[in-house]
Amino acid sequence: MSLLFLIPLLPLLGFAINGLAYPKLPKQIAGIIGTIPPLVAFALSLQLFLNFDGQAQILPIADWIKVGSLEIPFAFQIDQLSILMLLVITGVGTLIHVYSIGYMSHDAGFGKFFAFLNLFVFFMLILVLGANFTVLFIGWEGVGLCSYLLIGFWNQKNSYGDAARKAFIMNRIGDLGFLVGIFLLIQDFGTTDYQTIFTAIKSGDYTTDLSIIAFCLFIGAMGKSAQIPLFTWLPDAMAGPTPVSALIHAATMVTAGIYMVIRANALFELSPEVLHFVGWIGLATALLGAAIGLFQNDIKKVLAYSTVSQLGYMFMGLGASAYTASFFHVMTHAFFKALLFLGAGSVIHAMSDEQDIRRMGGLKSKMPITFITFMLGTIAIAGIPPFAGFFSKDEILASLYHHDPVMWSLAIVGSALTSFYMFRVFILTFYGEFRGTEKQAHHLHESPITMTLPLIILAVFSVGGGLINLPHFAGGNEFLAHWLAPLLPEAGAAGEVNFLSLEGGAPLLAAFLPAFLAIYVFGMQKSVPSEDAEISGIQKIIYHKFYIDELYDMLFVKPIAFLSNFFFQMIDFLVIDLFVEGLGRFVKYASSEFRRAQTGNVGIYLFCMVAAIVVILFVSLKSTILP
Amino acid sequence: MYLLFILLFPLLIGSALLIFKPKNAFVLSLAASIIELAATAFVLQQASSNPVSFSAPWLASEGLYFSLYVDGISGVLIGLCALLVPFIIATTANTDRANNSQFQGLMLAMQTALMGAFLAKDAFLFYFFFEASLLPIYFLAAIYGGENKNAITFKFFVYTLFGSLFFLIALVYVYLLTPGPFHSADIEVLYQTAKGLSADQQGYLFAAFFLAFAIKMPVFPFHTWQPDTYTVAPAQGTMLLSGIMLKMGTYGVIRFVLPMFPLGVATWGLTASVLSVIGIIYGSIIAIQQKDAKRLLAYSSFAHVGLMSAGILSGSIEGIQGALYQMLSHGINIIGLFFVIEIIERRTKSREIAQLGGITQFSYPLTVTFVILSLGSVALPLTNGFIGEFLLLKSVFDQNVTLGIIAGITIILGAVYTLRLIQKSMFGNVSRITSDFADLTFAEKAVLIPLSVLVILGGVFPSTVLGFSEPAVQQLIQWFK
Amino acid sequence: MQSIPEIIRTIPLTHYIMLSSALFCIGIMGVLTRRNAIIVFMAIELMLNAVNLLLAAFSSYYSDPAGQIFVFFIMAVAAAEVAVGLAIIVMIYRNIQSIDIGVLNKLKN
Amino acid sequence: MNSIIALSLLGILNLFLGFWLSRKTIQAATLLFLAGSMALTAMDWNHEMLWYGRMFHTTNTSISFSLIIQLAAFMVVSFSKGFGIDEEHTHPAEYYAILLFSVVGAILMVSFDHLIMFFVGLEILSVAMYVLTGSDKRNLRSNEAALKYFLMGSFATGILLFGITLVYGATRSFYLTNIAEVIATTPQASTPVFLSIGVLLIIVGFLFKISAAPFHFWTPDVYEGAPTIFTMFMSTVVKAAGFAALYQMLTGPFGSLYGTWVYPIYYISMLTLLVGNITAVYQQSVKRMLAYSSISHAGYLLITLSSNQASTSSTILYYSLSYTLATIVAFGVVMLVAEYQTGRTEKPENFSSFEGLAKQNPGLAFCFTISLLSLAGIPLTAGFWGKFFVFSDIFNRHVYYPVILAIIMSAIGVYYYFKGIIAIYFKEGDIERIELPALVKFAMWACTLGTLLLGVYPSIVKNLF
Repeated sequence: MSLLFLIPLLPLLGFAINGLAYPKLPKQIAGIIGTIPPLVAFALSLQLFLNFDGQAQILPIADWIKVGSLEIPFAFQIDQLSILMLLVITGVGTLIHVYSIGYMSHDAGFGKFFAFLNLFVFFMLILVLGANFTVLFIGWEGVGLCSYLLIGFWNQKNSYGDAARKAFIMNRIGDLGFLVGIFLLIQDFGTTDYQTIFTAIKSGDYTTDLSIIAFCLFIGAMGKSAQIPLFTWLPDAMAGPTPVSALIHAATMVTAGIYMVIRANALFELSPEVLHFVGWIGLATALLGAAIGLFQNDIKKVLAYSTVSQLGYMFMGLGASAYTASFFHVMTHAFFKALLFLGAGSVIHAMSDEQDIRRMGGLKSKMPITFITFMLGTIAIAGIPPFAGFFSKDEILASLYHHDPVMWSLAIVGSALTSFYMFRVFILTFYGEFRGTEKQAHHLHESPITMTLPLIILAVFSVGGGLINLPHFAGGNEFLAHWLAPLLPEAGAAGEVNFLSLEGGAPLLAAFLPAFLAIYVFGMQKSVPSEDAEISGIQKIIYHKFYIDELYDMLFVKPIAFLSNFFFQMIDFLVIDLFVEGLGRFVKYASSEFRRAQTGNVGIYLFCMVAAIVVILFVSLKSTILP
Repeated sequence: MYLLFILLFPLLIGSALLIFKPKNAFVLSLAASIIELAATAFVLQQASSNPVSFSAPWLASEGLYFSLYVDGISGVLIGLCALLVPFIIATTANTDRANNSQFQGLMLAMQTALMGAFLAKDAFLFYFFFEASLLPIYFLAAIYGGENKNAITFKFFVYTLFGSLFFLIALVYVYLLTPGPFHSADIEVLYQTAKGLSADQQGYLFAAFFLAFAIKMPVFPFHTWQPDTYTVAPAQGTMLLSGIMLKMGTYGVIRFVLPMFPLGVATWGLTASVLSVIGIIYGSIIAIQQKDAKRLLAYSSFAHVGLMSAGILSGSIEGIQGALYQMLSHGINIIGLFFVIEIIERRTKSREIAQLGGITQFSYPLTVTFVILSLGSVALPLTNGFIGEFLLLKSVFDQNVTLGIIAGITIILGAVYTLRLIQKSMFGNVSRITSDFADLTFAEKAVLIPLSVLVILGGVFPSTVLGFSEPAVQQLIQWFK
Repeated sequence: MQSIPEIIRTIPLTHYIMLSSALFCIGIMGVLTRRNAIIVFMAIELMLNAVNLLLAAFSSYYSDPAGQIFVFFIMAVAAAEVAVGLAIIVMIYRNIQSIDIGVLNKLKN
Repeated sequence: MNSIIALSLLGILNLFLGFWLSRKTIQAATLLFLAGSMALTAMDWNHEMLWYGRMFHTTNTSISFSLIIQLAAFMVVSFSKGFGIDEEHTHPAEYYAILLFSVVGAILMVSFDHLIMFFVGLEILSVAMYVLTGSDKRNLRSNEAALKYFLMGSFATGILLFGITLVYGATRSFYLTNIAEVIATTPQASTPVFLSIGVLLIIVGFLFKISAAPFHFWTPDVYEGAPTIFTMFMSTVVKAAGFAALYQMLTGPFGSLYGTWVYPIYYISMLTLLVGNITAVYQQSVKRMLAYSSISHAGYLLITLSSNQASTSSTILYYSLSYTLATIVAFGVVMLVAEYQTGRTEKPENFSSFEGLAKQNPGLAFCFTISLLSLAGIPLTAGFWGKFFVFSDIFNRHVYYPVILAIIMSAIGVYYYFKGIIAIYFKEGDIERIELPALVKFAMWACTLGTLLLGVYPSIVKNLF
């Protein structure tokens, strides 16, 4: 346990070294310095995992904020949930660090990149280790910062910078909700410690309406996990280097929202209407993401939207209070989505930064490893048994089936879409003949070992990840469920699934049929998506993401800009300041009037004196003279 | 006795500089300010155990005493003042102002005035320094300022003076109610006396006091002097104004308004905090579209101070503690940011955000420090800004949910304008005027790097300061709870 | 009251007050209406004489010499004033060949 | 009180010295005389007594007033250079003598206990002033000023005298003490109407002397027309004496008539503040601006007078002292700069001719700034405390409107005083170094440092009373 504090500390050190020595340090050393910390952290977490006695532990590190009755310590909490998150973060993190050594080798900002990655890992670990909502909030905002830094990593391009700012600001909107939630918690419980709060909730001594708190916290989750309406930043976030997309915008950060909800399940369980809301938001997001994903031609954009929709699934699971299922999906998704991104990265690397699948094709011969791993990833995400994705998604669907059939059926549609567009991308990228330029053609090559190795490892997990929570019918023992049980309410776990029933069959069909369709359309027919110009009708609207960005621009960005100028030029200068200046002007004017009295003529002066005397005498004597 | 030293020492050196005009003014003033810092640190170390005080008859026939003291509250502020001035002086290194003995002398004189205001235990002594501090800063701004400086600095002078005159008469009013034959203006006596006043008396007095401080801070709608003045003043003047001087306003509210007029706060406090919150949003929104970087920072400072005053007016311990901490953080962050702009202006001769860009390619250290300072000012956790804003927002939220949420929007808008500033200046394509941007000199690093470190330390170890001020604040709250 | 001479006692004090007040007001009117410096000055002298008369009256009624002593002082001082005043007027006449107070309005806002 | 005799004799002596000695030596001699008389005056400190057949009454208050007056005269004399346009045609000895005589008059005014003495003192002062105002014989402005001052002054004297007479008629005495007790003893009903008429007329006479609105019209013109050195004298000595006398009158014999005279004073004080400050904003000539500022300061003093507190005397004293110090420096700088600028610009006394003064003459600029700040009542200077005492006096009466007005007015005051500061520091101009005689330098710095000292540590004076 004593080594626990090393887990976040090491990445921080890596960040410090790489960050301070950035321009000078040679790349190889920087790469190693950057990769060691997550690796060691992973080892430590593993050791933590292996000899964990099932007892949640609080480790106070130091006092942080201490004002009056309010005490917010730096404290870490070790329990089943955080340990698993540790493993995912450090594990996937390590792989992606390794991958980045190869991927970023040509980049000038190599050292800086690793510094940022380490910083991200640090904050992510703080997020999951924190023993109270405020420490969680540190990580919460910290990962936001890192995603900002990494999205805008190639900072010469203004569009990238805009994407980065968009991400940060949208997260901030969510964070405000989260902060309000924290304030409410403090108001009610006088603290933000998990244990105090949850025990209080369980024992039922609270005064305020918990659902408001839960709702505020969920707003934070919306921002962080890119749910409607705060999801538009995630696709833009693909501006960052691909490893970043894999680590931050697929595997870890975006799942923070789910982590938080699971962490606070005691709270959410007691506010069912919020849970309901969560479920529907998740569903809407899942469908929207999947729909948009159908027609995207940028390989990373497709993956981004699929991430959005997968996150939607996780929230749906939470909505059905199938916490285990959601968390299961978090983990498997971490594997296969990271895999897919890294594969895409490897493709992009080979295509010398070409991302449009219409320019690709026939890569399977040129880069076999990437091809195979990517295929496995695709199958996994499509939910085809017995791959990881199948089990996790199936659990969510199963729980939905019992929770709310309407949701369930819509979710099935979503998963059908998913499987379609994933295979579309897969086929268009690796089959058919090459559609790129000559230059790209003879530049094509398989990626170096540093990149392929992580692909292979992740591929293994994507295939076998299902074992973590293998259901009984598949001969498993639902390890995850048992592991997490102490933290979770006794939820009606999905019973035995009968593959011949609707409940069991529909998901399978939804996985297989679209896949075949995609293979037919793009594989056999060799049809290629049309150029942007030719896109039209409903497809065009979807292709342009339902014009949601434009909508937000019109609703928020433009009005605020206008307001800003209006306040500045109108209110400040024409109203307030004019009044202030006006006073001065008035005095000047009065003065120029007053001075006229000074005519320089003695006669008038004397007259004024006499008049004044008369007035004085009259006023002060009228009482005595006049009766 | 130490207090007398830390009060008068800068003035001593400053006037020496003004009179004898030595060649190496920079070294002298920097040394002086550092000695001052050391002495202050010593005093604070003493004050951490129990308040240090000094008193001598000043105008005994009127019951006015030259009495100074350092408790948890004033300690934070003299600490701030003593800490920032060396940095501010250091920012003049290698410029034509470095050995300009007049400039340096005025800055040191300013430090004495500020120290005095924070140290004063006698209300009139406070007023005395409160006003006196206007003179050096006025001359700094009006001699070394930018275009149209006369009108702007003059407006600033008259405006603030006008406000503080109301403070003066209100003060005289309370002072004359203190037990005679020799009245007293000792803060505690004033607390006692003011408690006895009727609600509407307190209302008027609250208005008069708050007006003065509101203009100083400034609070909406008394702010129109501020952006102009910040923009036109020389960088160091702006740092003094925004880093330390506006804290006299917030300090005044904590020290006088809250404990003296609880009933007044009860009646008018909400109105005042609404104004402050309006200021937060108003300032942030204006900052979003600013073209001049300095003016943008001016408005951001306006927004931040609005949150402070709202938090203070909530009267809760979190509010006051948060305000104290935020004064410290804001001082550090804002002078750092102003210095960054100053550096850019020195090299490119321009503050037009639109004309800048790509600076990070020429100066990595500048970018890093700038980003850290900005993060501090957008209150990212583990930076000093977060502690203050967290406590302040909480206090406002506890006082009034709606206000709290509206005030909370600042964390969004703050990110909007700050990130815009970073993006347009540091990142993006290199522009014509940034194409030959020179990296930071040693002196510039020597200012920016320590400040950035302070930003982080402040975010990680707030308890040192909070613990220092806690007892005094508790005591203060006893006066009006 | 014995010491007050018969002749004075026949006229009540109020008459003296009335008279001198009238004189005084005439003086004021003169000051206000005339533009010639000399005349204005004479009017002022008239005011002083009104004062003198009143003082004399009071002092004789109260049989208190102080009033009459005051009269002498006033006369003496008035003489001094006349000297200075005439000097000033002459000086001005030398410079602008006029003593019309209306002409003198170089000094004004 | 022996100082009046001493000064009179010395003045005459001065006239004779004029035949043999040069101006500088006479100036030195005059300073010496004044110093001596100040010593004589100071000797009576804490010996409250009556002089010369109970006609004078020296108290610490009166003594300190006469000290202030002589101090002012001392400074004025040390500022004095040539009189009028050219040295050789003017006879400095006479002017110095007249100055001494007028000082005697002023001292009479502050320590009289008998109305005749008061009248005599007032007239000595006034007649001397008429002469000095017109002393620049060939200058039309000076002539005009002299005539205006003379006509209006003697008119005011007439009114004052009438008032005195009426009071005499009502109380049968010229002794303040007797008047006081007569008024105090006789019941309101049986006091003749013309008593209060008399009182009011006397007050009007005073208000003229201290140039309170609407009796202030002479002030700007006379101040502007008169040679600056004498303007300096007028604005300090005459004002101080006037206020001292007025205070003595109102609180001594007429103390029990408070109800009669307080309202006129109260309203007139506000009117004076208004007129003085507002009109000053417009002025282009520094000298004229200072004239209006002296009017507005009269307003502040009247406020404290109307409050009639125990502390009023010390307030008036402190205020007069701070005002005197500041005004002397201000007019002194105006004099020097105007002298330098005559011939260079057509309006040597305007703000425009002060532009860029600080470049070559930092010392001069500094003193000027301090004096203006003190007049504006900014902390660190004596003026601030003056205002502070005024406010606390009036507050003690629980009267607030004049204070509000005074506050606003002093903010306006800052506006016009800073016009000067802005001109000398922040405007471009080409004024070379102005060489100052040692005495002038001494007087200027003495006043400036005095102002600062009083500003930082007011109790050294305030605690005297």
